[in-house]
Amino acid sequence: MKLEGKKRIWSEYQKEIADDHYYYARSCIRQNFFPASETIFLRIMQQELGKDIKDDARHTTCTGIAYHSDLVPFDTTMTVVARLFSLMTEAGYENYAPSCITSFGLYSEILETWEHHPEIEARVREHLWKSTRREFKKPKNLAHASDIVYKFRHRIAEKGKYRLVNHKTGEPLKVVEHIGCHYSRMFPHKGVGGAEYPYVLVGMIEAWGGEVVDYPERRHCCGFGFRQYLVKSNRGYSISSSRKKFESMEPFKPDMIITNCPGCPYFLDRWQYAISEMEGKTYGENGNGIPVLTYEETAGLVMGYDPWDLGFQMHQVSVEPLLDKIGVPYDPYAKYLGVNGKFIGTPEHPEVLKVY
Amino acid sequence: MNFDVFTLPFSVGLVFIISYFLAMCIQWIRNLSATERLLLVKGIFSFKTFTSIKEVVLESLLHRKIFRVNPLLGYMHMSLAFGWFMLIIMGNLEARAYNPIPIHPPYYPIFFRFFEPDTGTFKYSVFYEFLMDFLLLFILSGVSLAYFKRFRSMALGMKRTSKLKSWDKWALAALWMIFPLRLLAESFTSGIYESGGFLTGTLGRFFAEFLPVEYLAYPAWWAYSIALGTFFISLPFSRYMHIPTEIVLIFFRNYGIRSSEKINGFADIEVKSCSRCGICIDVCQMSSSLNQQNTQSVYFLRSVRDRSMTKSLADQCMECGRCSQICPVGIDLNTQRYLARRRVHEEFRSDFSYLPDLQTRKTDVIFFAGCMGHLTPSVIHSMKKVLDHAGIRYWFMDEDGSICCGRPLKLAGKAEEAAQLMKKNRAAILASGGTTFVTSCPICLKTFTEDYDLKQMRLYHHSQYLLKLWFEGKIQLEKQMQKAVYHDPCELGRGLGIYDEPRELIQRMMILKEPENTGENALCCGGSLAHQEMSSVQRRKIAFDAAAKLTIDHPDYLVTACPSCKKTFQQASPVEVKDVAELVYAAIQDRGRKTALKSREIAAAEAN
Amino acid sequence: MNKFGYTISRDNQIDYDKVDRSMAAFIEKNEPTFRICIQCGSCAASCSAANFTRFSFRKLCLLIRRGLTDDVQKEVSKCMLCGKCRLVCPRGVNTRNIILNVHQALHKTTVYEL
Amino acid sequence: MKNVIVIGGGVAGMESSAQLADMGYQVTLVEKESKLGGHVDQWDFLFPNHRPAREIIDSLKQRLNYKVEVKLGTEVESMQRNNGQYAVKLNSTEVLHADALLLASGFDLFPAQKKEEYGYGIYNHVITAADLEEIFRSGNLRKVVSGNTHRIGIVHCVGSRDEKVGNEYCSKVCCVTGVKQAIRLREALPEYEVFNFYMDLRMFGRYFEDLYREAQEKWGVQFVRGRVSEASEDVKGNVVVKVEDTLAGRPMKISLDLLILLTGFIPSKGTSRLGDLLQLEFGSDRFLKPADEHLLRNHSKLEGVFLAGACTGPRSIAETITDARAAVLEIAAFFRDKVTVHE
Repeated sequence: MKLEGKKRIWSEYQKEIADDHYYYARSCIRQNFFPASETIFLRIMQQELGKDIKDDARHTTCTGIAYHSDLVPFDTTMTVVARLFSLMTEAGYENYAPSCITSFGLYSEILETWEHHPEIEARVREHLWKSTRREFKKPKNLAHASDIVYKFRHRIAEKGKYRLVNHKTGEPLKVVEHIGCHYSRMFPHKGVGGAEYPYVLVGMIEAWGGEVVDYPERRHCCGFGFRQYLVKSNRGYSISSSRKKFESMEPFKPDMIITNCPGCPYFLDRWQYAISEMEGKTYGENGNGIPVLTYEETAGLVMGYDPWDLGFQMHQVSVEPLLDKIGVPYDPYAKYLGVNGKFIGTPEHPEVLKVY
Repeated sequence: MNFDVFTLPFSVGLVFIISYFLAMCIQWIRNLSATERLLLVKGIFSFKTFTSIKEVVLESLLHRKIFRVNPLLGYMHMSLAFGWFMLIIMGNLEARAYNPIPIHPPYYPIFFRFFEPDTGTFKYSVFYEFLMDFLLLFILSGVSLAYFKRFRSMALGMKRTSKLKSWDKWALAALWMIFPLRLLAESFTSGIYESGGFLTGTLGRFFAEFLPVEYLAYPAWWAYSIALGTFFISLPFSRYMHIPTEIVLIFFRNYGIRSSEKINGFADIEVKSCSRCGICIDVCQMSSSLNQQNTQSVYFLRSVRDRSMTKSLADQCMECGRCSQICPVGIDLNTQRYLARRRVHEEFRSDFSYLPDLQTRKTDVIFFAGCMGHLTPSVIHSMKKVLDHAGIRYWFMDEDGSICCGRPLKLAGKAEEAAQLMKKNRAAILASGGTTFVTSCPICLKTFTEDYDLKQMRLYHHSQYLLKLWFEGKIQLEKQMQKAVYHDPCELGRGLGIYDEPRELIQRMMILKEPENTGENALCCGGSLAHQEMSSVQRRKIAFDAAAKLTIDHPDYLVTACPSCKKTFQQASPVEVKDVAELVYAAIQDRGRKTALKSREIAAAEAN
Repeated sequence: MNKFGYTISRDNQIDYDKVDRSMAAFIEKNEPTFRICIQCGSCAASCSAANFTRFSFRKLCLLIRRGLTDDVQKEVSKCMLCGKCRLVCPRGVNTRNIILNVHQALHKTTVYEL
Repeated sequence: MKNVIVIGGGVAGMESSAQLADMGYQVTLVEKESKLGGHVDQWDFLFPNHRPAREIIDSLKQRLNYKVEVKLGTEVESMQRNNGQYAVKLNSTEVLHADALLLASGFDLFPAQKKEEYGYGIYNHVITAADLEEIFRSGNLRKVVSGNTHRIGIVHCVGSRDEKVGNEYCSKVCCVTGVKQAIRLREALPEYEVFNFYMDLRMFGRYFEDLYREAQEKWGVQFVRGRVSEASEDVKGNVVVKVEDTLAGRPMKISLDLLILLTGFIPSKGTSRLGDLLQLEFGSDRFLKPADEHLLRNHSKLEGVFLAGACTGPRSIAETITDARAAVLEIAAFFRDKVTVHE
């Protein structure tokens, strides 16, 4: 692998990311799957970096999941998105920062469509006006939340307590990065580093001391694929895709996986359990899985936040081995205590996959 | 009683070979099926035994067939076989005449001169002395030819002679030594006693002049005995086993026993009957055109005997039948190949469960083009037109593609697999209620005739059927002044014995010329379905050579009656290649045109 | 295993690093014309068996090349050995001998006692 | 005496210069590089007969001797037409005058890194066909293969017939180059399997089909119909390639010691620049457009400006030489007709 070659490509795919004053659009599913991620992002942005970021309770889905499942027509989607933009405009913001990759892709797609077809934009404005009497300005800057973390990755590293390094050996951790398909596949220039060698997560891993694993199935989909998972009879495709990735990364012995998409960490995390149950196979060391983290969780980890505040207890693949490697202390007995200190119950133990 | 220790090698050898041969005979008979054994029992007490004896004399002793191929070579074989045989008979008579006791030990007549060196005393002794010397000379002339052949085989008309293996070398050396040693032993003894005939006596006196013959005679007798013993003992392991085996072969064959789809005792007799004379090498086109000399029947049978058969050896044969045709022993070589292929392709499994039951149609006449026929559409077209012209109502059975007749699979040794295909075709044929089956493909016809059990139907090659139509007056043919040479397809000619009908047909349309290799000796076009390993280049070479020979007199057409031959020759022939059916169709068209012209003329004349 | 109401589907991808190439090597050795197939499909177009079933000699060659021995075994049994393909092949591939060798390769016997 | 400036010192420029000089014209050959020979000077052996490329260049150079004024390391800055003559200003500030210009500015190889998914410049064992020629010349082939997989892949149509990189045309000579290189690889590395991943094999020239057959028959080169979709590197550093075997109808994954990209032709920077300077027309493929695709293949739309070689599209060496000679004839005819007109 020649890093210079990648650097050359990265230099070709740079995007503008606003410095401050973001209008934050949360993801529909992330709050359930990895509940602490968005909270951590806001905490880091507001408390650690002192940025102005608006977390607006009024906003809705962008319809992305329904759109990609062919359930909602594009016109409807554009009108819903137009309302979200109008909320941003009303709140006095110009920099739109979605938490979800599919939303980010959809916003990019819509903005691109409007740029090439102003008549469609006009029609959508009309639809929005007719249905809600709202008007909007298009965002001046559209950056995915991971773009923003990428932008401030060095400051996080400076402020942080830990690095992605094995504290016993001093070796950098081997980190697999997985980018959501909708991040840059459709519009390579809208993602940091482009579509083939996306840099957004690589930049974080490098800044935080880890070593990136470039494995053959890096480009392959995590397996969500919307209809592949949502229709139960298709789930075989979904899990097979994830399995293909695991099989491909396994020889590299990765310590963790970092993702920037709502669906990817979920499928990469949960399918490890399903595969272990169905085939008796695990991909980490000694019967463990490979911990799958969102970039916010990783940032929180670097910052030294309490692991249970980062929501690791909600992961299927136990994160404890990773915490041990980095040297992050944790209280095993506090794992299943809620915010109020009350016991929230422990999940059933899988048959094959080791959990702690 | 006369005995000397030097006779032991001979005696041991003789006992060994007789026991071995008897054991073999028992084994062969045990490996026959019950029906075949019944044939054997019935045959022994029939006229067939006499026929067999006659054939043994003609073939095993006189080597008539080799004589036909090559007189000098025939003489060589005859002098050895017949001469030796006579030497044994006459030797016995001589011994009996001299010493009329009921039973002699077997070595006594053989070494008669040793035991009775001074024999000028009994009745006819001069006659016997002369006769025995004459026979010895006769044999020695053959042996010298054999020496000569080994070193200069071309002189005997054989371009190639079979290569030897080590047991063969032992046996050959022994055989070559036997008669010169007998000559020496008898001559030395005659030299001591001043006896002997015109050969041994003269030679004996000549040797006595300058050699200590009294010391040399005894060792010479030893050597003679050892040569005989060695020959007998190496016999079963060498090609010379063919000598006794061929006799059994002749009897069994005359009793109606044949090698068949399963290996039986007879197949083994055939294998061991091969004398490795090598005549099959020269007639093989893979030898003459491709200079390939390790696959011919002689080598093939040797591998069967040595149990070292390989796929390659079994599969490298066009099964044109030219070697069977010329084999002096009359071994059914194509069946031998088939048996070998059966074995080497034993693991080959087909699954034809996908085949549907064929659609059938009520008809009297069925026309079947065959797979190859479909690659020569002009033949099909001609047949359709001619049949229509003759007013024949027929069902073109494989108009929309066929199930293969099964012959190619069978040629690969896969009779059971082929049977699956045959079953499908047969059902459709029988369901049609037809009585006449016409095919353009000799390969198909061969298998329809032999394997399909269509006794209720008359099977025709299209050349036969077209001739029948002509005889019935349903088609008219006119003779043109063009020259045609006819190539006999292997499967049609040697395979099915159909030689005359295509010729009769052609003669009614053109001037038919016969090439040098014709009829039973016809060449193969090279397009054989039986050869599984030949490359296209090799095929083309055979086709070019064959076509060149066929067209040496520059005919206008090279006519054949097989789609595979036609297709193969098309790439190689300097003159246009036609199927008989195409000629017939052209003739009909031509006649039609002339008739139309004539009627137009008449009409014009009438109008005027 | 179907534990959750779905199964992990096997990859349709040919993993060339894992397939068994021995049959291709065996056939190349015994029938060198196997190498020169240009996948034109004349054989399949003229095939007698293909009138009745999905059989393609062209594809068979490819399956051998790609080491998909199980598929080869399934397919090869359909051939009737009629030899039309041999006559139409523009490259002179000895089709029938390839079929015979496939059977040989499947069983790996080389010297026979009769 | 008539004056011709030939721009570009590759095969087309050298051949036409020599021919023009033989015909008695005064010829100046301008080449931006410090030596003559163009791309061909980089190649090792040529298709279809494995002849050393050196021979071609040496022979062409020999014919230039003393008859043509060669200006190396020289670029054209501007061209002006005055009174039927072209004033050509060079970067050396020298100004030349010519009665006719012959553009023989050729092609560049498609920059392989633009096909990001093949990882040229990123993966250690992904090289271009041009790199391979250099490796052949240096004799270091064994050093660039790891021996892990004993397999080498050659990808056809890199930067050709590919809308995604904006080149929809066929570069014509890559197919046979791929076959030639496959044979050379098998010769040099007999224990390696060589795979050609192609979309169509276009063996258009004489003996090319023979070469293709030789590659299959003698060298056992494998041809897989399918465009490589992506390359990556596995844990051992092998190149892992994904391709659909379109004839089997199955995707395929294969790891290789070395992946060779047959990069296509694009108009050279010089060709584009000269075209712009003279305001010539370009075809949809961005190569220079001749005045007539059939009858005036060496004429530009400007009087006195002629075209030869790969500046009007991908060409083999033999075709380039033929084209250069054709251009010379056109120039001669142009001078002859001009004389007649003036009289």
